[in-house]
Amino acid sequence: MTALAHPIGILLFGIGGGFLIPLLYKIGYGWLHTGFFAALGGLTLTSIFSLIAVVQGGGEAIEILTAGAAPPISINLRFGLAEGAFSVSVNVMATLLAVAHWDHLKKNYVALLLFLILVMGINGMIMTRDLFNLFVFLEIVSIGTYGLLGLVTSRDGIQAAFKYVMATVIASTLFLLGAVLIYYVTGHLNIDFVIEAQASLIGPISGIALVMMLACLLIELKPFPANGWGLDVYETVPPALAAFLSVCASAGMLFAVYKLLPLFTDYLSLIIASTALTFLASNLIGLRQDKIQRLLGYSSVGQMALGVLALAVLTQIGAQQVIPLVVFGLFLNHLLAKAGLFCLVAAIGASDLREALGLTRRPFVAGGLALFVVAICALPPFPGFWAKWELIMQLASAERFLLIAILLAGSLMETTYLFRWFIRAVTPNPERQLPEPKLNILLPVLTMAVLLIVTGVGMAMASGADGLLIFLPLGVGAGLLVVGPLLSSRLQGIAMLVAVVGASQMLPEAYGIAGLFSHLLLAGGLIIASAGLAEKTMPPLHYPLMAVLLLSIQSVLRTQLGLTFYVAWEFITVASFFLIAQGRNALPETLRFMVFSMFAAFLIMGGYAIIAGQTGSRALIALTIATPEAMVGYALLAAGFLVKAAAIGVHIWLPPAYGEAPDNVTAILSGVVSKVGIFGLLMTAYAAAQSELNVDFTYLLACIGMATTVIGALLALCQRDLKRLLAYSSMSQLGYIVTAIALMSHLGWVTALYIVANHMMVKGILFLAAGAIILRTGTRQLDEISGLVRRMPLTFAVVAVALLSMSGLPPLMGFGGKWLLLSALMDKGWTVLVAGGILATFLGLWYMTRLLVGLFFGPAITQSREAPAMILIPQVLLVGGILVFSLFPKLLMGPVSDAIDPQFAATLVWEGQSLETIYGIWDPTPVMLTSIAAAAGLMALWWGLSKVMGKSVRARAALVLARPLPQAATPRLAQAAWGAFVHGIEVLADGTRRIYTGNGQFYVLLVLAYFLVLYFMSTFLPAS
Amino acid sequence: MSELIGSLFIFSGSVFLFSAGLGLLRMPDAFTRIQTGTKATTMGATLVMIGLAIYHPDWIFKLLLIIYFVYVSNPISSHALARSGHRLGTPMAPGPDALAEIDTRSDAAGDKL
Amino acid sequence: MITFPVSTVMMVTGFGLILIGLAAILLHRNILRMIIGFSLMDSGIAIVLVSLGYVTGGTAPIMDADLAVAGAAQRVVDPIPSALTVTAIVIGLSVTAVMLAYAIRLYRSHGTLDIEAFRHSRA
Amino acid sequence: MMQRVLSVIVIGLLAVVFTRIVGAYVQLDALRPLAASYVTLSPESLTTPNVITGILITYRGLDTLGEVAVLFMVAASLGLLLKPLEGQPKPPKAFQRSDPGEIVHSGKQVMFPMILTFGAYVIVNGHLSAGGGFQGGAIVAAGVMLLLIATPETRLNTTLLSIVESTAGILFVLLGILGIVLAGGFLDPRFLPAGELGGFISAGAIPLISALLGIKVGAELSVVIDKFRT
Repeated sequence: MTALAHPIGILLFGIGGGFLIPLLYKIGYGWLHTGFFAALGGLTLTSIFSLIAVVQGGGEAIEILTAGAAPPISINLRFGLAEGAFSVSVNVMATLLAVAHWDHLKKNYVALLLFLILVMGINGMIMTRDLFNLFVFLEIVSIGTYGLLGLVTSRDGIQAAFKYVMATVIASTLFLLGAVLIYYVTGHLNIDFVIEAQASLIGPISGIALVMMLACLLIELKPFPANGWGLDVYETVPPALAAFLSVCASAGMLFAVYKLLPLFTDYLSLIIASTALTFLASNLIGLRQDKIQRLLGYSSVGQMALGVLALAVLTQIGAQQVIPLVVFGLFLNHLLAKAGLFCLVAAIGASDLREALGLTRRPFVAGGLALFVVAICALPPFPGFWAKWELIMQLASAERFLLIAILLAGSLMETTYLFRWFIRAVTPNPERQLPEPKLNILLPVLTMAVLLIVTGVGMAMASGADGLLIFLPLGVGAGLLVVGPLLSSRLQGIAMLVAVVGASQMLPEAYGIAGLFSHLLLAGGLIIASAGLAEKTMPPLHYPLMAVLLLSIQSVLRTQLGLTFYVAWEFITVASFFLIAQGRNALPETLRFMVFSMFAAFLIMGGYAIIAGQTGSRALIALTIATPEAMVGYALLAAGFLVKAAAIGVHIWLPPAYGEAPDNVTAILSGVVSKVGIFGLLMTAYAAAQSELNVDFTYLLACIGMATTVIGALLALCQRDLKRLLAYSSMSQLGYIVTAIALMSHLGWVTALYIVANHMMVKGILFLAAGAIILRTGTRQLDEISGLVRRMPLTFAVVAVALLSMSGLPPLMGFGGKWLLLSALMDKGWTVLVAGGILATFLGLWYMTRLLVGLFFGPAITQSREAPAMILIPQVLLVGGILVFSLFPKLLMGPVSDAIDPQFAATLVWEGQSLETIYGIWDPTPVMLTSIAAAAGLMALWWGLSKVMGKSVRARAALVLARPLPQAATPRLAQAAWGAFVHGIEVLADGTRRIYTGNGQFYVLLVLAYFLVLYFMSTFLPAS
Repeated sequence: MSELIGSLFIFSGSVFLFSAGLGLLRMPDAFTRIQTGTKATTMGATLVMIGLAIYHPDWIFKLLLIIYFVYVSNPISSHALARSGHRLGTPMAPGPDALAEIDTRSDAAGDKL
Repeated sequence: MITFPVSTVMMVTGFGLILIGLAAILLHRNILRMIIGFSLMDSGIAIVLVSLGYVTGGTAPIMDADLAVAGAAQRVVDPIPSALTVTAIVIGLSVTAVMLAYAIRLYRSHGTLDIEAFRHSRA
Repeated sequence: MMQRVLSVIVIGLLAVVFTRIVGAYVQLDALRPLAASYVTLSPESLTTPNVITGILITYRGLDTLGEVAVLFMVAASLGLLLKPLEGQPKPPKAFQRSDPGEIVHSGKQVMFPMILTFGAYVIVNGHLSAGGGFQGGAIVAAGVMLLLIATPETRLNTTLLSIVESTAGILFVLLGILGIVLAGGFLDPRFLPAGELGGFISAGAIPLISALLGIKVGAELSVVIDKFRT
């Protein structure tokens, strides 16, 4: 074991094994295959044991001298923590990929020896401390790659391989020249001695030499635009080989950059510029790529560029202490997830992104795909997330805002194309035959997935997350997923409810506004989610995801840390995505939801990072101590939450998502999840009010909110589809809340919270009722449903109460909310908005009447019966809630009023149950009683009239009311604007990718030009 | 004195070598190029060796060996090149083809094989 | 007066060869000619390498009757670039061999050696 | 056309870069300390008069090992690369072997033994004078090439050659490991008697390694040449 722990063994196993392979081949296949895996395993184990030895030795590097002489006389190798981490990652991954790639590798013994020596070469690149030796190992890697590319026999593959050879030969020639020129200048080839002699690295020769070496390493990492040759190879080789090149071979190059970085301190800006361009451009082009492997190639190129970018920029801003977390995190994430994706491509034999695969028939593969896609998009809990989070935070404190923007824009594009692929892959297609996945591919994939999760949790601990509690939602979800198959669907539902209640007790208690939200949303969420019990069989993922969703919401509301807030926020996004995706026709609509959600998340992350960077604290409370310079941060936060609240202009994700999600999921989304965005907005406003900011965008915010309300109501009037109507109604109601928050006054915020509670219950009821109606009638077109009042009287009753409350008519909760809002607006003197509010109320009344009358009155043209009890019970509970809060508004208003910081002059005075403002007194009891009487009178009148006038007239009246507004009433400006934007992006991407002409000679030209551009740009850089 | 003579030899050798390079550029087809590449370089190399021998009389044995090598390898290699070039039907500059007759015979023989 | 040390002449030759090689790579469409270009480039690099190690008046770093160990350090050229050159040449040769093999492979599968014909995968 | 113009510009700019190098280059007047220490260390510590061989085989032995690996990979991968593709027709007739003729044949009779002898000489004298395993190996392979041209019907025993090259490689690695066990570290050749400077049997394991390299390189290059015949 101690002998194994000497890292020289890595080289010996590799090269000795390589030399042995031909002999073993002569003996027999059994020997050959055993020998190959013995050597590869020995190499991997040696690196693992060596790393353990290093760790046990307190992190001190093992120095390996050769030839019995000390450096600089002889070449030495070093195996420290960094080397060990990379070496182990590469070797483990190489072993996994060798298994996954076995079908190809075993065809020819030559491939086995090439693979072994290639892996050894990568380790050599990682360990060596000599420039020229680095070149030799670089060549070993290159030539091994050339040989392995010989396994490809397709015409395209041979072409691509030749281009690859040409480009990399030019690159390594540059390195050779550079290394020897460095020797000429310094008299040393040993990296440590060259770094020591850095002071003598002045003058044109050293400048050229350094840029030559830098250009070589960057070119090997495939920078835009000099990377067509690499992409062609990714596209045409077997997926597992592509994975090997993308992750293992690139790892050696990445580490070489890391190793030589002290030499490149003058060129950090160049590195940053080039890698940022690469990251942005490759993800941009990825948007227009339909070939899966090439797409993954673009993603790989982008990820490696991101790694180098992080390395360079963290060095430049002097944040070297986080380099291990960020760079190694990004690298690990890319290593495991990208290799996993390539292996899955091999398992399903897909090549065209647009092809629907019906992957849900292979749940394991689909699950793996989901996991890896989520990981590459740098979503928690995977290593990439923690790395990217820390990177953004560091960039923000160094005020590198442009880089943050580039990073987030690139990530958003990457999310877009990867999720698009995922969505296409799980789209049902019974005609597509799916191959039975092979065990030798699935096992490595499983290992990668497990490693990804394990390392993700490890990185979370390293990056300052507040304990494992951050993973509580996922843990509960995973637990439910595991026990799920043992239980019936309804038992699963009950288990979920119990688990959520239990687990939420483990989270820290929240106080103030957050506490109110927390209780409200937990109760509401549980009630609405319990409607799922009505269904005998739920999709297997439903309850686990629901648990993740509900618990993540609690996590968001109860945490004090920005990191935890954001992590839970992302959990909500991902869980919502998968929940929506289970709707029957939801898949095509989910992409928009995901992209807008991620867009919102990135705005929030950027805004938070700016404020955190400015205040130097990462607790959420730091938001309240920011100074006016952090204004942009607040604006970004507000913008992010507005996107989630579906404000006008960025609302276009909401209707399709709400419309196509499974019915009870829509109820949760509209009733509960949308409130989390509102909570964020409220907290932002609250923090901004407390900090010394001159908040001058409140009127704008209020206008946005009111516009959302009015236009949402108008759009609702245009709908023929029941759920879409309710979706637009949600949007409209959220607009009220935004307006209320924008008031930035005590009264406004009390109002906001009041409407939040009202809307949660109302929309919960309405979407559940809609679900029940759709279930019973089998249609969701308003034209096709009428006269349900007799078939579904209970549903009618609860819907009537909900609509009444939402409409803002007395006596129910909604009236209180609207009354307060209009009062507060008047208070501010925003009369235009008051007018808007009245208009919106009118429009709201119109569509709600239409809904009620259209659905429940008129001739019964569809057969149906009363909704299942399990859907009705939650609705009744919610109605109870509405009634209680209507009769005793103080139950809610009191705590709300107290929770909001008393820094605002209190304009609300309570006397018994009645509420006094400067405008007057709202005493609910008499109002309620009169209203109920009036309503009962109207009902009786309607009933009587219908008895008298007969069915035909009633039907006509119902039809008139139920007719939707023509589409022309609301031109689809937002749709058109976003469409034009996307089109513009696509045109840009298409233009950019025209650089990939496929001509190998042109690629060589680009490689040379890349060096020249780097060099001539470097001559303009100030020397340190 | 011996240095001057030696230098003269080397110089004239390099003139031959230069003419060989010129011939490669100027000659019309592959065969004539092979021809200049052989004859002129052989001569050039010989002269250079002689010049060196005058400079360093003690190297004579080694230089003789080298000249021998050149004399054997140069003609053989150019012969082999020209022969296979002819067989592959490498285009020839316009003019009489002395091998045309032999060629048909060897082709026939080749077919038999 | 401008002097041209022998190593400068060599270096210019070497860089000249590299440029000629690159010109062949970039301007010829026939991949065999491009490979010749790569080969020329390798030769140029080897010459540049050796010239960088030249020391004024130096001789080969091999001890024999004419070069005693004592004081040899003052009379020899730098041995390191020469050693590196050996390695570089071998690697260059290896790369040329691989490229030629690919050329044969391309010819077999496409029946042409024109680089323009090998543009199947793009964008 | 655009591409050609760009190519010319790129070459021109590279010429500018190279000119800058040449312009800044100053011929060295004395060895730098590291190089000077090799010049003294090689004869004294390794008893190897040929400093370059000393560096190649010992101090930069890791490079040499890598280089051997590169050649080994190339020789092996040519088999993979030159294997006829599935469904491809046989190469056209013009490429089939033909008799090289009387002249070449006789030339081979004279030259082949001489070349091999010379190759062997260069290999085993690597530690004493200009030469060494790589150079000698290449000469041997040149002889083999002549043989193959002169008598195309010759079939090289590639199985034997591949066993030879593998064995030589493994022995090289084993000698390196012996260096760890018996001397100062990996690839340290000083576990065999040093002998006298300039003696044929001297310089520790260097001649042995050199010979192994020669055999290996000769075998590998022969295989490479043979592969290209197919």
